[in-house]
Amino acid sequence: MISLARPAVNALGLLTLVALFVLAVLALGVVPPDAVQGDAQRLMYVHVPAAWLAYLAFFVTAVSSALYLWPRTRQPGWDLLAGSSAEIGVIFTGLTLVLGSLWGRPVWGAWWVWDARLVTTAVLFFLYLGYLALRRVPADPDVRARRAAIAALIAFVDVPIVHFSVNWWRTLHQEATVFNPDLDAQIEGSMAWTLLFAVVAFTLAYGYLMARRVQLARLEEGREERELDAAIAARVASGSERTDLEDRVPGEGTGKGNIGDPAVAGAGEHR
Amino acid sequence: MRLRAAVCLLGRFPALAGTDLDVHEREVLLLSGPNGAGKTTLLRLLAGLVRLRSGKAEVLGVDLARDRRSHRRRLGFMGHDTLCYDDLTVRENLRFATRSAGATAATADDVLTRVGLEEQADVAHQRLSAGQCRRLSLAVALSRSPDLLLLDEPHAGLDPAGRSMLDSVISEAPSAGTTVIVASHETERVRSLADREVRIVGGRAERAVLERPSVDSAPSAEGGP
Amino acid sequence: MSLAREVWLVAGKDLRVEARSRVTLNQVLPFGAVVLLLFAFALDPDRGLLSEVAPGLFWVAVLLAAVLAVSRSFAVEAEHGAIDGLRLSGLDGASVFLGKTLAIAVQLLLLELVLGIGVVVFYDTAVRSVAVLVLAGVAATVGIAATGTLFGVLAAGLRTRETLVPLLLLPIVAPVMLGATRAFEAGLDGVPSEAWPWVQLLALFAVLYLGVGVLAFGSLLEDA
Amino acid sequence: MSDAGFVVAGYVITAVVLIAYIGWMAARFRRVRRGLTEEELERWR
Repeated sequence: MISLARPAVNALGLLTLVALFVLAVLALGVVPPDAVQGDAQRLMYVHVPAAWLAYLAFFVTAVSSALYLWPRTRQPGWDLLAGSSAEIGVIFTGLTLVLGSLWGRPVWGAWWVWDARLVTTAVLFFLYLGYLALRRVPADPDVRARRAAIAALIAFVDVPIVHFSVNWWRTLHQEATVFNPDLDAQIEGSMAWTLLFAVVAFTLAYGYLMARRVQLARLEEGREERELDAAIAARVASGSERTDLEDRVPGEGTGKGNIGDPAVAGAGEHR
Repeated sequence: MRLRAAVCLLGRFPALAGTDLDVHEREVLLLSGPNGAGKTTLLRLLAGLVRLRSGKAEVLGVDLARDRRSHRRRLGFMGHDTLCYDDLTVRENLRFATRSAGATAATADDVLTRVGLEEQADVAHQRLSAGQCRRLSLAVALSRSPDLLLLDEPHAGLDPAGRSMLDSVISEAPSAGTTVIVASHETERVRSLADREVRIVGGRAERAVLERPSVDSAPSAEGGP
Repeated sequence: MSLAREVWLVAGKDLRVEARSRVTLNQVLPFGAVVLLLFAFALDPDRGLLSEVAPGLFWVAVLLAAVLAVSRSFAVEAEHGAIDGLRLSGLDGASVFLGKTLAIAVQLLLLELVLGIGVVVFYDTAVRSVAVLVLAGVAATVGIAATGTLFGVLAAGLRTRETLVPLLLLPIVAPVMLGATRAFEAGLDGVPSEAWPWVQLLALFAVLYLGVGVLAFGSLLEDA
Repeated sequence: MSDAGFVVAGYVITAVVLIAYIGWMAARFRRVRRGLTEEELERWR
C-alpha cells in the first residue's frame, strides 16, 4: 500500500512547487512561440500534461479497484486509493477541457469543436463524476467500497469503446478535425523538451496530491472506524447494564429503558 | 448452528454487538426482548441477508463470513414483509418462490391449503388484508420445506384461527426435522411451544431464560450442531 | 435448474408484473411520444430538418424511456422487500441479471416499435433497410438494458437512486447512442451498407456488458 | 482578447485550481484532526 511519511510528502510538495514554477518560466518566457499558432500554443504546456494526468489518474483508479475486488489483495487501502485518484482525475479532466477551450478559441476560432478527443474527454468527465457521486452515498464501508470498485471497472471498460466510436464517427464525417491539436513529429527541440518537463512536473503534482488525498481519506476513515467502535462498545455496555437492573421476567413493558437511549431509539427493527 | 461475538451493522448502527448464540438441531427457540434489541437483525443475519462485520456465524454448516448464499434454499424466512409482488396473485407469487427455489409448482398449492389461503389463490397481492399477507408470508417460508424456519413476529396481525394454524406449524416442525427460531413479543404464547428461550437485549443474547429438557435435543445445554 | 429456465422464470415474472401494472404501456410509452413531440416543437416542424435528425431524436427518446424502465424494474423489487425474496430464493445472480435484462429489453423493443412507426409517419422519413434497423435496434437495446440493469442493482438500496441511475447510465451508453444513431441514419435515408460497422460496435458493447453483468451482478445484489 | 490573454488566463486557472484543491484538503484535515488525541496525531505524523 502506498503511504508516505510526512517529511517525504512535504519534500515532494516542495519539489512539485519548484518544478511547476520552472515550468511556468520555461513555457511563458524561454520557449519561442510557435511559427503557426504564435503565443497561443504556449497553452500546450499545461493542457497536454493535464490530460495525461487525468488519464493516468483514471488508470490508477481502475487498477486499484481491480486489486480491491481480487480477494487475495483485498485491502481497504485500495479503495481509498481508487477514490482519491478518481477525484484528482475528475478535477484534471475538467481543467483539461477548460484549457482546451481557451486554446481552441484563438486557434480554431471556437470554444468547442466536436473533435473525437474532446468528446471522449467530456464523456470521461461525466463518467467519473457519476462514480464520485456513488462514492458519496453513505453506506457500510465494505459495501460502499465493493460497489464503487465495480462501478469503476464498468466505467473503465467503457473508455476505449467511447474513444474508438467517437474517433470513428469523426473520421467518417471528416469536417471538424482539420485543426488537430496533436503533436507533430517535427516539433522543435526546445518545445519537445519543455513539454516533456511539463509532463514530469504534472506527474510530480499528481504524486503530491495523491499522497495528501490518501492521507486525508485514511484519517477520515479512521475517524469513522473509531465512531463505529465507540457505538459498538456503547451498545455492549447498555446491554449488560440493563440485565443487572432488570428482574428477569421478560414482557411487554421492558422496552422503557431503551426509549431514552438515542442509539437504540434510532435503530428501529427494519433495515 | 453457532454464533460467536457476532457484530452486524445496519448502515452505521451496530444492531448486533457481540452476540453469542447456540441453537440445537430440531428445537424451537424463542427470541424475546424489547424493540430495537436486534432480534430482526439476528434473524436476517442467520438468513444471510445482512453482512457479518466481525465475529463468527455458522448456520446449517455454512460459515456466513465466507458464504451467505448456499444455505438459502434450505431456509424458510418469514419477515415483516411478504417479499412478494403487488401485481401478481397469491398463487403466482408462491409459484415464483417455489420454482425459483427449485421445488415444483404443486408444492405451492399444497402450502396454500395449509395456511388457509386456497380461497384467495387468485387474488392480487395488493388486495390482501394484513392478516392474509402474514399467511402468505408463512406460505412462502414453508414452500421450500426448510431445514431452518426463521419467524419474525409471526403472530402479529393474525386472527385466532390463523394463530392456532401457526402454532400447529411451529409445534409440528421439529418432528419433520425442521429447526424453528421465533422472534416474538407474544412470549406467553410462544413459550408454551418453545424448547428454549433466549433474551436479546441491546444487540446481545443474554443467557437462556427458559430451558426445557427436550426429547430430541442434545442433553448438554451449550452443545449443538 | 438450468440457467435458461432460471432466466426465463425471472424474465417471465417481470413481464407478468408489467402486463398487470401496465406502467410501460400507460406511462413510459406516452412519455417517449411526448419527448418526440417536444423535439418537433423545439426544432420547428420544418419537415426536412426533422427527418434529417430523426434517428438521433428517436434514440434520445428511447434512452430517456430506458431510464424510466430501469427504475421501474427495481422499484418493483423494492416494494414489500421483494428483493430480499429474490436473494433468499437461491437463484443465481447471473440468472437474475439476464432475466431482468431480458424483461427490460423486451419492453424497450416494443416501445421502439411504436415510437419508430411514429417517427416514420410524423417525421416523414424514408426506410431503406428494415434489416439494418432491426439488427441495430436489438443490439443497442440489449446493451442499454444490460448496463441499465447493472446500474439499477448498484443503486437499488440507495435513497438517491432516481437521480443516480441516469447520472451513471447516460455517459456509459454514449457509444450506444452514437452507434445506434449512425446505423439508423444509414438504414433510414442513407446507404444501408454503411451501417454494418456500427451494428458490430453495438453488438460488441452488448456482449461486453452482458459479460460484466453475469460476473458482477450477484455480488451487487447481495449488498443491495 | 489577444492570444497572450488566453495563455495567461489558462495558466492562472491552472494555478487557482491547484491551490483551491490543496486548500480544500487542508480545511478537511483541520476538521478531522480536531477529533484526534495527541497520541493519534503523533502516530499520524
